[in-house]
Amino acid sequence: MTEENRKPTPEEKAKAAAEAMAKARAAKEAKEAAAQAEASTPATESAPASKPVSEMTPEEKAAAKKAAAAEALAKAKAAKEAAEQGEEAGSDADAKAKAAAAAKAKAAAAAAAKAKAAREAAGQGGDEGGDDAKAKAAAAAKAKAAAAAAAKAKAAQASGEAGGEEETPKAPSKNQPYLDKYVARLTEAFGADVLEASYINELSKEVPTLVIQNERWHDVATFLKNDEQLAFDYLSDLHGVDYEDRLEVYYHFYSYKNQQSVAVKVKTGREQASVASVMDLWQGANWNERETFDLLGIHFPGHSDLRRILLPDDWVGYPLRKDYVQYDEEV
Amino acid sequence: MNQNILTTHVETSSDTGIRTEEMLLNVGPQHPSTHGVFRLVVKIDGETIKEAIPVMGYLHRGTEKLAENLTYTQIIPYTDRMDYVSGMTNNYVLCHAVETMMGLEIPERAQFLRLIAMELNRVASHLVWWGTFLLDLGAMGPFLYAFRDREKILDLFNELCGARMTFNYMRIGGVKWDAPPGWIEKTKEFVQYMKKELDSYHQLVTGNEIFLSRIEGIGKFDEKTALDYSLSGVMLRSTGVNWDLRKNEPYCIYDRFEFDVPTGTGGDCTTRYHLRMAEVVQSLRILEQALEQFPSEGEVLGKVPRVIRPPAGEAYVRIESPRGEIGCYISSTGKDKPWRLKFRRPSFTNLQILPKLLEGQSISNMIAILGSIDIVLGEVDC
Amino acid sequence: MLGLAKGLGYTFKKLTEKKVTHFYPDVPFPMPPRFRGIQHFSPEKCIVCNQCARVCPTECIQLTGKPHPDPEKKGKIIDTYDINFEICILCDLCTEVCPTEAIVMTNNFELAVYSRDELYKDLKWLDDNNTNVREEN
Amino acid sequence: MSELLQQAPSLGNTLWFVLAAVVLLAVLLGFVTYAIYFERKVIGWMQLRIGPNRVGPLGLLQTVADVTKLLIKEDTRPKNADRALFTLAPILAYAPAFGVLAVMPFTESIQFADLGIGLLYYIALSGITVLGVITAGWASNNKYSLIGGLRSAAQMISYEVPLVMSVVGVVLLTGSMNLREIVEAQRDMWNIIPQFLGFVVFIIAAQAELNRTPFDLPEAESELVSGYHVEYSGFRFAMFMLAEYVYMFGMATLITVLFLGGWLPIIPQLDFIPGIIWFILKFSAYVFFQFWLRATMPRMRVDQLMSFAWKVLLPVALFNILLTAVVVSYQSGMF
Repeated sequence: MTEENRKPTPEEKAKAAAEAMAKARAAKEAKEAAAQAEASTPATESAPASKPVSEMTPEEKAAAKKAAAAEALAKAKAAKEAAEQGEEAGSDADAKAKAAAAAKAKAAAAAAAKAKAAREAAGQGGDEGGDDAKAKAAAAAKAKAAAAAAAKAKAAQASGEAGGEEETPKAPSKNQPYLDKYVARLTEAFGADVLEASYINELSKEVPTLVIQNERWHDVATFLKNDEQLAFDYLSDLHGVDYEDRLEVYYHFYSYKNQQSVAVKVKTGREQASVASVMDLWQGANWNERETFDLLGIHFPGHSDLRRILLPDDWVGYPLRKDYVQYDEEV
Repeated sequence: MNQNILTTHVETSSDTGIRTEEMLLNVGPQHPSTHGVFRLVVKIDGETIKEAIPVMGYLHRGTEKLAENLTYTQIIPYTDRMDYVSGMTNNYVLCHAVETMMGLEIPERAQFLRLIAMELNRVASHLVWWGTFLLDLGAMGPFLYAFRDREKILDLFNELCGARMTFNYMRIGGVKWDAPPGWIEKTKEFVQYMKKELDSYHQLVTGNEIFLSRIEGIGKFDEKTALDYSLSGVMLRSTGVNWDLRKNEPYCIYDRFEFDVPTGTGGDCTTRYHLRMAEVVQSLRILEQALEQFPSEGEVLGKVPRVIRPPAGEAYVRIESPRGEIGCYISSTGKDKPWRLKFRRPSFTNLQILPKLLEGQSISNMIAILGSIDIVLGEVDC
Repeated sequence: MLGLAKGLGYTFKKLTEKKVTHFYPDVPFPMPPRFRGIQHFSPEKCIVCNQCARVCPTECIQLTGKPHPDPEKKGKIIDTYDINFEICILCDLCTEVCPTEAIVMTNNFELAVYSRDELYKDLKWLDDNNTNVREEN
Repeated sequence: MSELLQQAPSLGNTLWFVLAAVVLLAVLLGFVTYAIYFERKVIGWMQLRIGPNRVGPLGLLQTVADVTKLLIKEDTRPKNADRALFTLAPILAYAPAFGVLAVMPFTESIQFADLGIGLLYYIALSGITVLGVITAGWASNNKYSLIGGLRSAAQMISYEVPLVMSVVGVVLLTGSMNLREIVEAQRDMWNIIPQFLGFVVFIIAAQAELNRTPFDLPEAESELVSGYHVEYSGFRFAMFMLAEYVYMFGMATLITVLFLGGWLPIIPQLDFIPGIIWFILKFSAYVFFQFWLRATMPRMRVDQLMSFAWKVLLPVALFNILLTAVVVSYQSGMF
């Protein structure tokens, strides 16, 4: 499940590359079909249930626009990565396998990745592919089952899928009920589409993780703090991450009342990156937001004093962005 | 930097016709009591602070950016330099994050060594705080007594890992060195020595009326404010929140030892002073037990892959450093280098409340309040 | 007033207590065996595997190898080996990865010089720095 | 020596005056040099250090080296400082500190001027020092200096009141303001016993007058970096330093004379030891006490300092006067 967070980057990039190369038409079609199918499904909650669809969620919001943007964004990179990326992407028929392969290809060194990708992409019947396929099949089945159902099924699916990665389905996490509760509360208050995804982050001490729609983040944050059952009164951490195709702000909240924590992620585009400030809710967000603005260039509308904090005011660029080029190499 | 956002107010009293003017005072970055290169622009009316704006970043080294091009093992020496007064906890939080992601088993002996090192470091850190806090308040002696005893801890570290402050002691999956022969005994002796010394510290300072009257009721805030400002560690506990990650979210092997979490309710500098002193006692208590139960043999480095590659994904862990809650966020792509590494630094977060606390205080209180927050600029600026 | 008197009593007692000052430059400072000081490098042990240069967090090690002069033998021998002590943080990682213990730590730590250029130490200097070599590595 | 003052001025006795002043200055400089040395040594020992030990045997020449360094240093002056006042301030601070020593009786014979109102003269003159401090603080055109100067003004003026009030008891007991007579009146009992309350008030107020721990607010290095003399360097800084220690010399002398029986031995049987030794012993005890305080005490806060002066010290001093007056009246048979 954790791969989900990482996936869109290479996936979309790969997609763009594929388009540029005009090799992965099949993949793209599959994806668009999926997106359409999803869009037409009334219960969008099913979206995050299966991996590829969950990737589509942001796209679903503005499928065409985003795809175009991603394409444009990736074009420059596509040029240099076209050869390998396109090759792998093109060889994929299944959208999901393509995503997985591309992610892994991206992650590993070029040669190793190529081999791996080839093996995985080609050998669906191979050992790894077999497991993958199994997990995927299970996921897909569950996704279908959950299409009409609400958050619970989806969450179970999420953990089931996480378990799938470890090759054996695992018992639900001890934090699963909490996640269910959060999702239920949020869905109740804001409707289903406010959550872009929700899952248990197995790597991070099984912390329930929610991905919240950017536009409604401030309302959700207010709710997270003030709702009796959630009552997240403490902001432990706030920072941004650059995933090349998007920026994410990561929040780690803790509720001293309920002794429970939650991780929240809000995504934003790289151009005019902006996430609503939560400084009015948690004063502790003040400097963290300034730091995020300083190093990643994410704007926080609503922040009372948003200016650079660690770097000098006349600094050029945002150093923690992956495409940051030092203004003055000599220094 | 942005001094123009503070404007001073000139006014002529209607009664006396005397013209009064507010004044901007630039405290730092080179000031004896800012504990490093920290700067405060304060607007003062006489000696009363109307507004304070902290300016930092003079020690910013871009650790998080550097880390993106370093392997996990290579990052460890950099963490020593963040909170240089308490390097062991920084070492640990990074290793802990990576180990959590990889699901590594840490050998028993390594766990003990880590815990002992961290607790010794906590004592050392609180000693530095005690000394510098009193130095800020004008007493020179305690600083030297504290440093004499801290020196003993640093010598122990020097024997353990070959460095006094930049330890680079912990590794993913364990620690670099086993305890040298006789080290455990020496540490036991130190713990007994420190217990006695602590009493004499109280004799020297804790009863001093001048000292007590200076910090009484200064820098006061309540529980709600503390949570709102994301305060942690002693800053949080001084308002009555009984919260210590060692107890509440046990990591390492803290759940095996008996210790109390000192909690106060005053929320002022006095409470924080007493809490830190009490924490030293608790640390010594943990150390005593840990040294007693120290396993006689065993590996100190677990089975780890030759190249550390946490699975793709992200993790955020937090532990209790002497200054509060230190967190480490790793976003990994499955490579041997982190995609994004972020430290949640307690000094940085705790410092946020400073402008609020300073309002209406005098310059002398400013020093006391800043001292009681216990910041390390290497960590604030990261 | 009692507190003040207690404090005065404490400092007065300290007046005659044993002093802790170490006469450092006159009396050398003994470092424990594990101390991480300036590295000693023995060229004959080096197999030019480049691991130390790669693991160095600050990239302060630069080395080049040359083919073995004896054509019978395979592999390389070390040609130049420089450590820039302006940026070396003595973190011990180079000695940790070295498979042949060609680079080891010593207990020497006095590096003060009058010019930054002198902080670039070359193979010969590092080879000659062979006192107080650390046993455990 | 005071009979010189009665003579008609001539070349001879003018030379005598100058020579005596130079000798006193030399003694003072020697005192300052070694007061600083011992201050550092004593505080060092108390803090488990060994203090200065590099320059000369046992570090005895440390202060000499420090002063030499100060004298050959560049004399800097802030660009926008008030030139005239900036130059004047160290002199203003130093001259009265030196001037008060004229009336100090060190022994029965060593005294420069035997003024009938010696005590009043001392107090009047020492009040001028604060002018130098304020001037320095203002003329430096530095905010820290200014705050230091203002703190100093408030502190010194406030503490002057209890200081004066506390010695009134002594004057009442003796019936004279002549310092020599005050000492002679202590033959039977040192003033510290009947005037203990006055002594305590005096010691505290003197500490504040001297700007020393725990009342070193005007130069609090951890708050105001160095207070009023932050912009001074080289020779001018040395003047302030000198003034501070000479003033300490003066205060130590005064306290010895007023409360500790001057050159009188501790019991009459020890009369064979020369008076000057007794004087030096008592004097040193007080100076040591100052170092001791400095090694132990934290600094007070401005508001506490002021309220302490007006709400505690002044009432206590007034009560002391009342008490002494009652006792003196009783003894003289008024009741």
